[in-house]
Amino acid sequence: MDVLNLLFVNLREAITTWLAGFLPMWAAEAVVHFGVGLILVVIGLLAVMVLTLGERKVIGRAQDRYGPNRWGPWGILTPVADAIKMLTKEDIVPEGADYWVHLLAPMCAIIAAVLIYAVLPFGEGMWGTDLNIGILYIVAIASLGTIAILMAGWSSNNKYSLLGAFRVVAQLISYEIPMLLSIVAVVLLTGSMSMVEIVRQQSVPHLITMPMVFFVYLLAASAELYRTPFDMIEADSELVAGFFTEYSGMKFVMFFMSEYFNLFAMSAIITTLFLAGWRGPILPGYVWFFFKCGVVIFFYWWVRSMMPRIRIDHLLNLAWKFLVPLALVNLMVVGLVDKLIADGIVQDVVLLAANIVVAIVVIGLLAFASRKTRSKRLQRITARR
Amino acid sequence: MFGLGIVKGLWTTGKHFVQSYLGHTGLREGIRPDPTLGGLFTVQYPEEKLPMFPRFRGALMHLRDAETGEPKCTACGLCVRACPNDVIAVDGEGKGRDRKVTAYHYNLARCLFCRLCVEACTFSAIEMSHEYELASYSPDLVWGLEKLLAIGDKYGVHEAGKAWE
Amino acid sequence: MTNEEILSKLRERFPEVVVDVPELIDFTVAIKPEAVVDVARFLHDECGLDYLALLTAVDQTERFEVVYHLWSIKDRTTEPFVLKAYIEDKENPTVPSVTPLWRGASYQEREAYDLMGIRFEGHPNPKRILLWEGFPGHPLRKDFENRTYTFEELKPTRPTGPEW
Amino acid sequence: MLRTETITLNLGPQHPSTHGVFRLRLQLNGETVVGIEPVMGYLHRGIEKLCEQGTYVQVIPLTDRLDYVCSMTNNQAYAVAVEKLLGLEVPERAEYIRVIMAELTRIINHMMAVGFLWNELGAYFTPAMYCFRAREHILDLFEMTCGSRMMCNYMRPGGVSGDLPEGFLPAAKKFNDYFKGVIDQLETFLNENEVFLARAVDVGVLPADVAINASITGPMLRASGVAYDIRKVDHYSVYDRFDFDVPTCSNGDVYDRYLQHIKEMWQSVRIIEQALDGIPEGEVMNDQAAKALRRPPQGEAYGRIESPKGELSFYVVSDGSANPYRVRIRPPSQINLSALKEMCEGHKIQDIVIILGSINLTMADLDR
Repeated sequence: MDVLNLLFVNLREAITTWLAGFLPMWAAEAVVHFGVGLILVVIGLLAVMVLTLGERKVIGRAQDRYGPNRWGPWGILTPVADAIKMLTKEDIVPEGADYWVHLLAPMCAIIAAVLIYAVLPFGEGMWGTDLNIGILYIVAIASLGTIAILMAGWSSNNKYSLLGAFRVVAQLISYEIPMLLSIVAVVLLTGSMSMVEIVRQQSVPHLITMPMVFFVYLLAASAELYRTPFDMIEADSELVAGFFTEYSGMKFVMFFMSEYFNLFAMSAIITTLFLAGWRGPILPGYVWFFFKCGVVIFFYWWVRSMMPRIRIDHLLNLAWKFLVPLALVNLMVVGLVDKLIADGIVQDVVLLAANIVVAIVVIGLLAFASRKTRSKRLQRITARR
Repeated sequence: MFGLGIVKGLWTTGKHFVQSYLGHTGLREGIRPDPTLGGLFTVQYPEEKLPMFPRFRGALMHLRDAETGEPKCTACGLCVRACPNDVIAVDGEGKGRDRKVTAYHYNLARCLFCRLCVEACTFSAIEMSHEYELASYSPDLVWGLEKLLAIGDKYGVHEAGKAWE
Repeated sequence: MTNEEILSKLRERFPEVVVDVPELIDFTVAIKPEAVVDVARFLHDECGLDYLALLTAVDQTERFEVVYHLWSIKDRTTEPFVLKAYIEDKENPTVPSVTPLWRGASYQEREAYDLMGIRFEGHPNPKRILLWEGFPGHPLRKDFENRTYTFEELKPTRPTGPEW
Repeated sequence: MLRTETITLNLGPQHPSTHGVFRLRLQLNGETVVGIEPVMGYLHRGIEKLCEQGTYVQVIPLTDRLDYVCSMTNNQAYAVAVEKLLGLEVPERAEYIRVIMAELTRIINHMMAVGFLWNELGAYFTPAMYCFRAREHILDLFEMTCGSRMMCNYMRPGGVSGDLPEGFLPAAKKFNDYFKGVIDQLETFLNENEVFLARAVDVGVLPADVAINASITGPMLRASGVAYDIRKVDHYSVYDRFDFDVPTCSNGDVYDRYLQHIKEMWQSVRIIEQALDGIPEGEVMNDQAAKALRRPPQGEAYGRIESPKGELSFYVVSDGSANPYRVRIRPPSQINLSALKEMCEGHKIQDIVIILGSINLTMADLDR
C-alpha cells in the first residue's frame, strides 16, 4: 500500500538522486523543484479542462440535455477545441482603453491563481512546498486576483466592466472577512498555519466537528469564486459579462482559466481544511484528495444548475449582517472549547454539540427576525391555486 | 423558508440529472419523442431526424398528372396573386384548357411558407413538400420548374391537400 | 351607463363639440379636435371610461381622424365607446395630447406622430418612437412615396426633446 | 449626504436580457436607477403599412410575425376583427379549435415568461429548459395541425384553414395530463426559492390604479389585483361555455406576476380539458367567407381578444376594396411598458432586468 501511496514521492527522490550523479546537489534540487512547479501548473491546466467540460456536462444533464458531445468520444476533446478557438481569435483592445493595464490584468489574474498551487498538499509528501504559513500565504495571494479584476474593469473603458469591477471590490472584500474568520477557527484548533499540519491534525474531519464553520466557509468561498448564487461579477443577464466584457482571445482565456484554477484550488483548500485532505482508508492519499475535491466541485455545479443570482445589496447584507457575526460566534465557540477541553474524542463531540447549538440559535433568531414577512409570504405561496 | 426552497430546487435538478442517465424520450420508429417519459429529450440533429407530420409546410413542389405525367400547372396565376410576398412568377402558353406552364420561378429566399398559394390553386398542381434543409452556399435561390417537379417526383404525390382533409 | 346615455350627456355638456355620429359597427362619436382633452376628461371622470385601449390615426384622404377606443374596466363594458377627432387641416394636423390623463396613451401618441405625422400638443416627450429622427415623411400617410430611398436621405439626425 | 454624479448606461440594443433588440437608457446613481427611458424601433418592419398592400387573407401570415411566441392568438385576433367587419359567423367546431389553440398558445407564452424570468434572475437556463421541453410538445401539436411550429397561419376569417388531423385529440389529451405534472414540478422547483423570494417580492410594484391608467392589460393587470379578463368580459368565441376562473394576485410585484402566470396556466389546462371533451363535429370554415372577403362592406371594426400578453386587438378600416384601408394593431407588449418608469425608478440594475422579464415582452410585437 505504501508503495502506491508514496509512488510520486519516491519517484521524486529517485530523480533527485539520479540527477545528483552528474550535477551538483543544488543544481539537481533546482531542476527537480522546477519540474514540480511545472507539474503543478499542468495539474491546474488539466483541472481547467476537466472542470469546463464537467460543468457543462453536469448542468446539461440537469437540464435534460446531453451537454457537449460532438468532439471526441463523450465530447472529451471539447476543451481542446475551445482552446484552439479561443487562441485563434482576434485580440481586441477597445478604443480609449488603458493599454498596459488592460494587458497586465489577465496576467495578474492567472499568476495569482497559479501561485496558490504551490502549497496545496495533494497527498502524503506531495506538495510544492510546505510553508509554515501556508494558509496565510493562500489568503494573501488570493487577494491579488481582486486587483487584477479591478484593473480589468477600470482599463476597459466600458461601463459594464466598471460596474462589474465595483461589485467585485465590494463582494470580494466583504467575503474575505467571514472566510478568514473561519480559517482562523480551524487554525486555532490545529495550532498551525501549515496546510500539511492541518491535514495531519485532522483525525476526524472538521466538517463533522465544526459544521457551522464549514457552512460559513462554503458560502464565503462560493462568493470568493463568484459561483452562483454570488456570480455578481459576470452577471450575464444584466452586465453582459462583467469585468471581461471587453476581453477577447488569449486575454479572455486567461481570465477564464484563472477562474477555474481558483475553483479547483478552493475545492482543494476546502478539502484540506474541512475534509481531512488526503486522509482516507484503503485507497492512496492522492486518490482520496481528488475524490473529495470532485465532490465539492460537483456540489458547486449542482447549485449552479438551479440557483438564481442574489442581489448586490442582499449579498453585502448577507456578508456583514449574517456571516461575519456568525463566523465570530463560531470562532468564540471553537476558542472556548479548545481552551477548556483537552484534545481528543471528547473535544470533538463537545465541538459538534456546540456547533449544533449555534445552528439552532441562528435558525431561531432568523425565524424571530423574519416572522412577519415570512407569514405573509407563506400565505401567498399556499394560496397559489 | 430557511433553505427549504433551495433544497427543493436542488432535489428537482438532481432528479433530472439522475433521470437523464436512466430514461430517454428519443426517437423511435416514425414517432416524435413521447412527452410523458422522463430523461433526455435532445434530438441529435444531423444523425437523428424527426419524422415530419403529413401537413408539414416545407418548400414548394409541383405535381404531375398521374396518367399523362405532365405538370398539372396551367399557369393561371392564382398562386401569384395569392402570394403575400411576391415569391412566385409564372409564364405559360396556350389558351383555355390547353394552357401549359412554360416557366415557373419560385423565389425561396422570399418564401414565408404560408401555403396560401396551395390553397388558392384550383388545379391541385402545387403542394408544400417536406423539404426543410434549404440552406445553400449559392446565393441563387430562385428555383425553376424542373427542380420543383423533381421534388414532386421525389414525394410521388399527385393530389394536393390529402393531409388536410 | 350605455353609450347612448354617454352621448346625450356629452351633447348636454358640450353642445358645440359633436360634429358627427357615423353609422358604424361600434358606437362612434366624432368631435372637434380642440375639445379632445375636455371631452376625454369628462368621459374619464364622469362616465367611468377609465381604460384607453387604443389610440390611433387614420388618413381618410380628405381629413385625418384620431381614434380613441374607450372601455370601462370598472363597469366591464362589452362595447367600445369610440371617440373620433376629425382634423380637417391636412397640412398641419394637431390635436391636444391625452397623455396627462391616460399615461397609456404616451407611446401610442408618439407612434401616431411618427407614422402619421399628427402633432400631439402637450405630450411630455414628443419624439419619434419606431423610426429614427430624420426619417423623411410619415409612412402610414396615403401620400407617402413608396420608393427606394438612398442612404443619404435616411440619415439620422440628433434627437431633440427632454433627456428623460 | 454626498452628492455624486450619475452615469448613463445603455442597456441594449444588444444585450443578453432584453429579449431582442431593445434599448433602455438608464441613469444610474451607483447601482440605483434614477432615470429610465425605453428606446424601441430596432425591429420595426412596417407591418401596418404592409397590411394595407395585401388582401385580407394575405395579412394573416404577417400577423404570425407580430408576436412569434403566440402566433395562433395573433391570427385569432385578426380573424375576430375581420369577422366583425364582415358579419361572419364561425362554425362551432372552428370556435372550439380556436379555443384549444389559443389556450395552448397561452401555455407556451407563460412557459416562456416563467423560464426567461428565471434566466434573468441568473438561473443559468435550467427552468427555461424545463419550460422549453413542455413547449416543444405543444409546438409538435401545432405542427401536426397546421404544418408549422411557430408561424402557424392557421386561423382565417370565418373559421380555420383545416380540420384537426387524425390523432390530434388523443395527443392533446395526453399532453394535457402530462402538463399538470410539469406545472406541479415547476411550482415545487421555483415557488419557494429563498433567493427568488428575496429578489422578487416587493420589487417593481405596479398599483392597480396606475395599471388601469397606463392601459396595462393581461397577466400584469391581473397580478395587480384587477380581475379583468376579456374572455370573461366579452364572451368572444365560446369561452362562456367553459368553467374557469380569473385568478388574481394582490401586490403587483415581480413575484405576483410570476405567480399569475403559473395560476393562469392551471386555468388554461382546465379550459383545454373541457374543450377537448366537448368539441363537436361539423364544418370548420364558413362557406360565405371567401366571397365576403372579396367584397367587404365599407366601415371599420375593432376586434379584441385576451392574448397571453394582454389585450391584442386589430382595428380594421375598410373602404370597400379587397385590401384593408388601414390596419392598426394594439400591441400588448408595447403598451404594457407604459408604466415602466413607475415600476423601475429607485431600484437596482439587477431589478430592472427582472422587472423587464416579468413584463414579458416580445420585441417583434413591440416594434411591429
